[in-house]
Amino acid sequence: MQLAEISSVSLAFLGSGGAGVISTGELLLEAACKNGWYGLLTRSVGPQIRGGEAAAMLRLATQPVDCHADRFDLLVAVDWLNAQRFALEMPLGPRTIALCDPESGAVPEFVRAAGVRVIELPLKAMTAANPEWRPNMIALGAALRVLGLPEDAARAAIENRFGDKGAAVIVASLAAVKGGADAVESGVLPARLPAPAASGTARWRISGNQAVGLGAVRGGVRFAAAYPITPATEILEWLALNLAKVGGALVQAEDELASINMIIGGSYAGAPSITATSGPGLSLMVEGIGLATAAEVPIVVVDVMRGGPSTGIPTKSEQSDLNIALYGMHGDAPHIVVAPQSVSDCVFTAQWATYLAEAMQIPVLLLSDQFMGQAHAAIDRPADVAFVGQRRIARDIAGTYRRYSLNGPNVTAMALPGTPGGQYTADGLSHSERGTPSSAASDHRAQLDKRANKVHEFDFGDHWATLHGSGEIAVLTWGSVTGAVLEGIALARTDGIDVRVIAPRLLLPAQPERMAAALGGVRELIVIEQSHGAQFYRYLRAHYHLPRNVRVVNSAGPLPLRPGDIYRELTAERAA
Amino acid sequence: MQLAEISSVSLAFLGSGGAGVISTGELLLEAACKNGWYGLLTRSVGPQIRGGEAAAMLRLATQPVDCHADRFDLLVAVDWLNAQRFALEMPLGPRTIALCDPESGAVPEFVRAAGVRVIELPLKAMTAANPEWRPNMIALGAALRVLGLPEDAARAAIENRFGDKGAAVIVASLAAVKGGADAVESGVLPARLPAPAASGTARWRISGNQAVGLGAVRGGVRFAAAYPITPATEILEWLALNLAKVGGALVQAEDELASINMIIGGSYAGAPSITATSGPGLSLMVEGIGLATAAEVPIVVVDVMRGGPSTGIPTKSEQSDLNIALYGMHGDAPHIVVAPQSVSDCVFTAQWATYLAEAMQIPVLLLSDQFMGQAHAAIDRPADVAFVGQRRIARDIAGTYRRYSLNGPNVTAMALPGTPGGQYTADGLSHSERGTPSSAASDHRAQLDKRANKVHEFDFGDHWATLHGSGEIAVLTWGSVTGAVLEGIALARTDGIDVRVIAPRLLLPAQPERMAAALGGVRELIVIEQSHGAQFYRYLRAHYHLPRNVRVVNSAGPLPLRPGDIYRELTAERAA
Amino acid sequence: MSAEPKPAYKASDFKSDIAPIWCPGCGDYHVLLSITRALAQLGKPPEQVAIVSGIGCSSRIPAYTNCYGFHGVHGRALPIATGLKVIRPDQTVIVTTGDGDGYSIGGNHFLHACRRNLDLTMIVMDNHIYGMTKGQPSPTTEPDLDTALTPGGTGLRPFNPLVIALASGANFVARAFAGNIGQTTSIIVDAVTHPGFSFVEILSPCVTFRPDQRSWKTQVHPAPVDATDDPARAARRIMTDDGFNLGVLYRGNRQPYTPKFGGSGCDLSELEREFEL
Amino acid sequence: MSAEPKPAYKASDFKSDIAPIWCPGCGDYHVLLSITRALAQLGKPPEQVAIVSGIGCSSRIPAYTNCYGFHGVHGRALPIATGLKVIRPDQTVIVTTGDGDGYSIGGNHFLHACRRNLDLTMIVMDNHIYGMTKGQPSPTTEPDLDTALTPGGTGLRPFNPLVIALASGANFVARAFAGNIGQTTSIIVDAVTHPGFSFVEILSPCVTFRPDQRSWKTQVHPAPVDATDDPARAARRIMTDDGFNLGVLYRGNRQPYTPKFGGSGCDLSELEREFEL
Ligand SMILES: Cc1ncc(C[n+]2csc(CCOP(=O)(O)OP(=O)(O)O)c2C)c(N)n1
Ligand SMILES: Cc1ncc(C[n+]2csc(CCOP(=O)(O)OP(=O)(O)O)c2C)c(N)n1
Ligand code: SF4
Ligand code: SF4
Ligand SMILES: [Mg+2]
Ligand SMILES: [Mg+2]
Repeated sequence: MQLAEISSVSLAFLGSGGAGVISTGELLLEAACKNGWYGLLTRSVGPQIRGGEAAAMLRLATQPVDCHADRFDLLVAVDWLNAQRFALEMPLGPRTIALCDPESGAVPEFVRAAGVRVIELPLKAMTAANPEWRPNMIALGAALRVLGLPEDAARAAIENRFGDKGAAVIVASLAAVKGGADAVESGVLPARLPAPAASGTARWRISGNQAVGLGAVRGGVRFAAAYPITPATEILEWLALNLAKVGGALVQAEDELASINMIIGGSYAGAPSITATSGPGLSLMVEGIGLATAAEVPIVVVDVMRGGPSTGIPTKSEQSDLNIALYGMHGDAPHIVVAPQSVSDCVFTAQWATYLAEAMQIPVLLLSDQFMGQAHAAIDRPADVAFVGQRRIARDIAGTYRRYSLNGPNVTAMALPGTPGGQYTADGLSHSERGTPSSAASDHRAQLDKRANKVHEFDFGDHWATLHGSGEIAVLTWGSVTGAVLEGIALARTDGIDVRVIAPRLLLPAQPERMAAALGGVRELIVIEQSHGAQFYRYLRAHYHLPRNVRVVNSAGPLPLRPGDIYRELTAERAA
Repeated sequence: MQLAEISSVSLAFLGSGGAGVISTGELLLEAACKNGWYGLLTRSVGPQIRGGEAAAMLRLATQPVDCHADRFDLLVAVDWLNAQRFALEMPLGPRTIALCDPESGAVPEFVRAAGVRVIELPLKAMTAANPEWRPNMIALGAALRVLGLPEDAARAAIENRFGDKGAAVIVASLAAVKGGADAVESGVLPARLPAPAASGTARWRISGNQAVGLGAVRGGVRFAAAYPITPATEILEWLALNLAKVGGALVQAEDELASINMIIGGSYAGAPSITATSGPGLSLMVEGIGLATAAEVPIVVVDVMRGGPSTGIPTKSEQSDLNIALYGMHGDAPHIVVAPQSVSDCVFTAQWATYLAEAMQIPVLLLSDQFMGQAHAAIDRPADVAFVGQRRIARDIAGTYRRYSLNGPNVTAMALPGTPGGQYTADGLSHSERGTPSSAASDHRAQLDKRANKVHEFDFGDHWATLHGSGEIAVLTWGSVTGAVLEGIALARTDGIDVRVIAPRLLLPAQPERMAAALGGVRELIVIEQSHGAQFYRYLRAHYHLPRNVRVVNSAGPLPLRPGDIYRELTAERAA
Repeated sequence: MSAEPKPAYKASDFKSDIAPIWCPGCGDYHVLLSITRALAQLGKPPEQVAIVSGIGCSSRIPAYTNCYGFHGVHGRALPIATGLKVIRPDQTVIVTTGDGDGYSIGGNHFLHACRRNLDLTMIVMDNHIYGMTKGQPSPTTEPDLDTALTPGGTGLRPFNPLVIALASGANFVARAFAGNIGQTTSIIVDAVTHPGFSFVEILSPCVTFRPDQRSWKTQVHPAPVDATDDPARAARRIMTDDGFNLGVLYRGNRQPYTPKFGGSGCDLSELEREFEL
Repeated sequence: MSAEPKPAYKASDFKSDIAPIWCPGCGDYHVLLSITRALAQLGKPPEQVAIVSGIGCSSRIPAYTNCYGFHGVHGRALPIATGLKVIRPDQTVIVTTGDGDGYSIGGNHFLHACRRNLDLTMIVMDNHIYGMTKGQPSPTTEPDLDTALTPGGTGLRPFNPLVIALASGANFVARAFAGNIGQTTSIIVDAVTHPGFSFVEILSPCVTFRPDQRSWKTQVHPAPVDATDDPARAARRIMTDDGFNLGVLYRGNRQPYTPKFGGSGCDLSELEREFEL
């Protein structure tokens, strides 16, 4: 089994805190990307805030990649301090090459056990000889050479990054890169990246969290309220800087109870509004989300999922907030749940989420996760799409204004403060058409119907899911796991196994007719997700008719699923 | 169709605020009950805090009753002010008798439209003649006579209630009751309550909310933290008074975030602990519940459900917090969800909930609702059961203490503060056996397994559900709707339709094997619940294999389901 | 069009057609009247005023006015008002809340709204009780009040919201009594006019659960000294007064917070530059 | 058994074997040392002490001690400590938190814990920043600190936790500096010993996100006057000091709150009486 279809190489830089391996990874991604390749970079660090061990894990490819590969081809260790803790995150094999300096400590057990071929890179000696060379720059040069990239590929990236540190730093860095390249032989790596094909679109380097911010602004968001939390903070930080540029604003809140209610206020006042958080913060927001449902105030709430329950593992990915996103509100509280499937898809899905919120005057939850949120990817510029929030606004109001009118479309025109004659009180109590509190069964049921129907009537179109292939075996998956699944079935196809993939981007409301069509002719279903409790599987059972023959692969975080895991599930299925 | 099986009469007292109709209802319930009958009393009031219209709705019977009947037999109006707003809550028919004073306003439309037989009760004239008679006492007397109860039946109840107001009040009240009785004829009512059969057990008058408090204390609860909310406050108020009597304590918290965390602290310190709230408060508690799951701290959280979403209808019942109770926590957070089925069952279920929490060191959510929580019922004293919280405690600790040990039973011994050698830090972060924060996949997955397995291994026994009958048609229902369902199928049986009822008291963890056995041979399934979003039905689909032929009767609040509604569904089913 | 000297609005222009559900005699009727009178005096049309509340008897106010309103969830009126005001600085935004909604569950937002100092007015109808849920103690309840939830009393010292407001940075602090409609109206006008976060505590009796508060009308009296602009002095005065001093007690001169808006804004494509390689 | 004059415990008896994950040079190392030294001086065995925290770098403290501990969720340390102390008044209960955990998300519990005045000690490691989430402003951050979340600064006046503590009813208020281990230790001993709710604000530099705080060690100085028992005076002093006065600033004499327990309690059947007819 070979990764031939993807033509990618995978490598990791390892080192202790301060060794600068993360920047090395970023520089390499930028370099490869500027030279026409695509790629993905994720980071792993120890529990320390600063100064602990760190790893930059990269995959470079001739086409976009949304997940890591099954094995690393190259490991470059600036030192081995506490590297053992990355053992599970870093699958290695006999075809892996490790570049390291024997003077920087013994090769850790997991590297040796994998049968990795160790090649010496005399970092200590080189920096002793050239005190202005930094070991991570030497490592970068060595990696470029081993991968077969010209060391000059990194020049622009280095100039860009160290521009404000002065010419001397740039010169020293370039020299170190050259030194590193010259210290190793090319051709040691069995895998090799073919020259990139030219792409018609501009190439971007972006993280999933930045992509969510950009998509939201494209969709019309102009107000955000923020309470920081790992791994969602970068969305808020991106919005803080960029909303101001487009005439919007971000306010830091005292807690998540405040942030959710601030965006309800901002949206009531007329601005498409967003907040971003992770599981613990979402827990504190569910009361506010229910209020937005009842008062029909559009908002977008992003949850970048991390390991749970409770504080869990803040820096690692999991898909275990599905339940709370789908069902976490008290009472019958219709809302929308969407989930992007890759860094690139974060742009589209966040834009679409904003559009949906505004179109239906409803809260939309967007479920991203730590894996794609904090990954940096080199991608094609995401296409411009027409989804821009267009709220039904009441303008020239004559007669009694009925905010929650039952005469006409279920999405009713909203008066914005300042509009004469449109004064009404938005309310979380059961209410009449005018918004006046009412405990009458008739009002209660009519407004429950209105809120449910506006969602069920809406045509969500083809974006509801990614559909791929047409085999009798289907995989149902969602979110960032989709990337690995698509690669896994590509591998299986080389074995002649034809597998269909259905990955809903729209989780709520369920789309039973579309799903039935997508599942037509499926004999065996494999549900693949990253939660301990098989939350996605239970959700599918609750809302869809599934084939009789279902297998569930529910693997808790924090380790990501890889294409080979999927491939093994598919071939095991066949063998069984 | 007759309510022959139940032998009950239903009546309502109506009046404006201050008219005292609620006390009239309470006195009548007490009187009937002291004389050997069973009964149920619910109240309905306008939105005003004080001074609005009010109704006391009673059903008196020769056996325990858990729901209202389909029609009222008797309506006693002290006045008709705004009575129209009770129209939907008060089904009337041509066999209904209304006692009222033509001088107190016109008979409202809904009463006239139902063809009710109106009988005059000259309240104004009588109070004019006897200024010390209160109209509601006259009404009580009239009701006693019409129902065929001796007016002396109320003597003890009146003496009990007005004891501290002095002898004159008692004398006047008894005179007014006598006057009221004499003002109407007995025998006007087509239905009549047979004399009660003697019961072996003591008779209690208790509300569902009081019953939850009592059950919890029986189960061992000794600490509560409280933030008031309708319709749960009475649980907290009962506990405030009574915990102190049994060596426990209640603390009023500043909000629900505090109350949930206070009981986590109290339970960590060793006291079985509880809080009670309703939907909006539960929304604020989900983060804390997740912490209790992760840190394995036993707690009981009662949610007395009201109309939702958001602030909804605080004073009316609904079963729409099922979703948040089952799925409202972020991450994979195993916990227990139980639901009592009647006022009497509240005692058992709250006691069992405490036992389960302590046995598994886990949060237990108890879902009651406004209907049974605020209903007053005359019942047999609930049986003593052996379920008393017994936590596994670490006592003589030698060597390293492992709070979350993976060697041995999944429920691990908990050290209480003060125990030498047992010091550990409880943590909501993913952790090792000792409780030390860890982001290692192995620790994360091992502890997720531990927490899931301790629940799945537990034997919940026969209390998991109420099972009744054996027909090929089955009704699946839950909570306070169960009472109406059981009566509805009793009605259907008189038509020769044999229907099975399965009402799970344990909602989480699901019990697939027990459910499969309970559903054996079922050809048609009717799911009956009080939520707009069919939350129970979706839950059943997610967790159980249901027969192909399923019909869902999901009726949102605030109107309760009545036996006749169920009967009609069953007979419609047959006709179809 | 023509500049008229006489007021353009009457109090009734700010009253909605919805009948309040309050108990007869509740202090909140007077507060509603004072608010509508103050708004008439302020002279902005009703659609340029937004009133935001949480949950409680006092929080029912928005729908009884003819302004834009938001009756949010319990304790969260201030964050909603914050979002509203940030997006629509042209609106007059008033928060109407109670001692439970504003000081107990909403205490954190109270602290931080004072500190944030947006140009908002917060009016608290303080009746030292949770009225809506039928009589549980609030943070301002006396320690010995016997209630079903706290038999024999809480044993806790009531807290002093005016001092908290000052300590947290409110820019205007006043105390009023619901029954003094004239004074309350003018304090509200003053509070709304004063820049930054204005805090008005109104003693508003709950006749149903605190019938003893009927005596408040004999206990209140005007503050013996004028407002100061020294928060330390104001705090000291309030900490040592009898709790019934009425009037404006502090009038600060901190600049109100105005969030940084980017004006009309650049083209979206400019945001994309950072991603391009 | 035999009454020994010399201390029964060393600071190391209160230290666990878990290595802190703090950055080298973080002020919290010193706070941990001061706490363990203070506990040794207080002389109760480790199992009779419970340390409760929320989430943040500072909130990591419990597991680094050898006491009972609870590392709860963000902002909720005080309620957990409240439940614990109510049930186990025999335990010494200390809350260790940060300026984000204690004053931002946890602000409401801070207010109400001061007011409730249980016999607890709250230690806040204030570094004017959210350390754990990598450098966002907290309520005590200076208005002009440029951060990614607040480019150009928040524009908000930092709030004064000591004044809030006083205004809300804390019974003991002190300020310490992490680097002064001796003084900090004795303040903690004093705080734990003083009845009721004791509040200790410790300036604890975040070397990573606030390297400028390295200068704190030259700025701090002993408070020029002794502690007062007059909260109004203490508030005024603190409102006008430079923020670097160290020492015990207020020592109140309110009775600590003790919840009403029913002693060993009656038979359960007594509770049933009210239901019997
Ligand atoms: C989250 C939540 N918790 C509790 C409640 C119940 N509740 C409604 S109003 C109220 C207290 C209101 O007190 P206050 O603000 O003083 O208003 P008042 O009725 O006295 O004017 C409470 C506890 C709620 N609606 N939501
Ligand atoms: C509900 C919730 N919101 C946000 C977070 C993220 N978070 C963790 S620690 C922290 C701030 C901690 O600041 P502080 O208390 O000052 O601690 P420091 O790290 O500075 O010592 C935040 C926002 C969280 N864990 N939970
Ligand atoms: S309960 Fe009290 S606060 Fe509420 S309306 Fe009645 S008098 Fe007013
Ligand atoms: S980030 Fe700051 S507060 Fe956190 S450990 Fe490092 S220095 Fe200490
Ligand atoms: Mg109040
Ligand atoms: Mg901090």
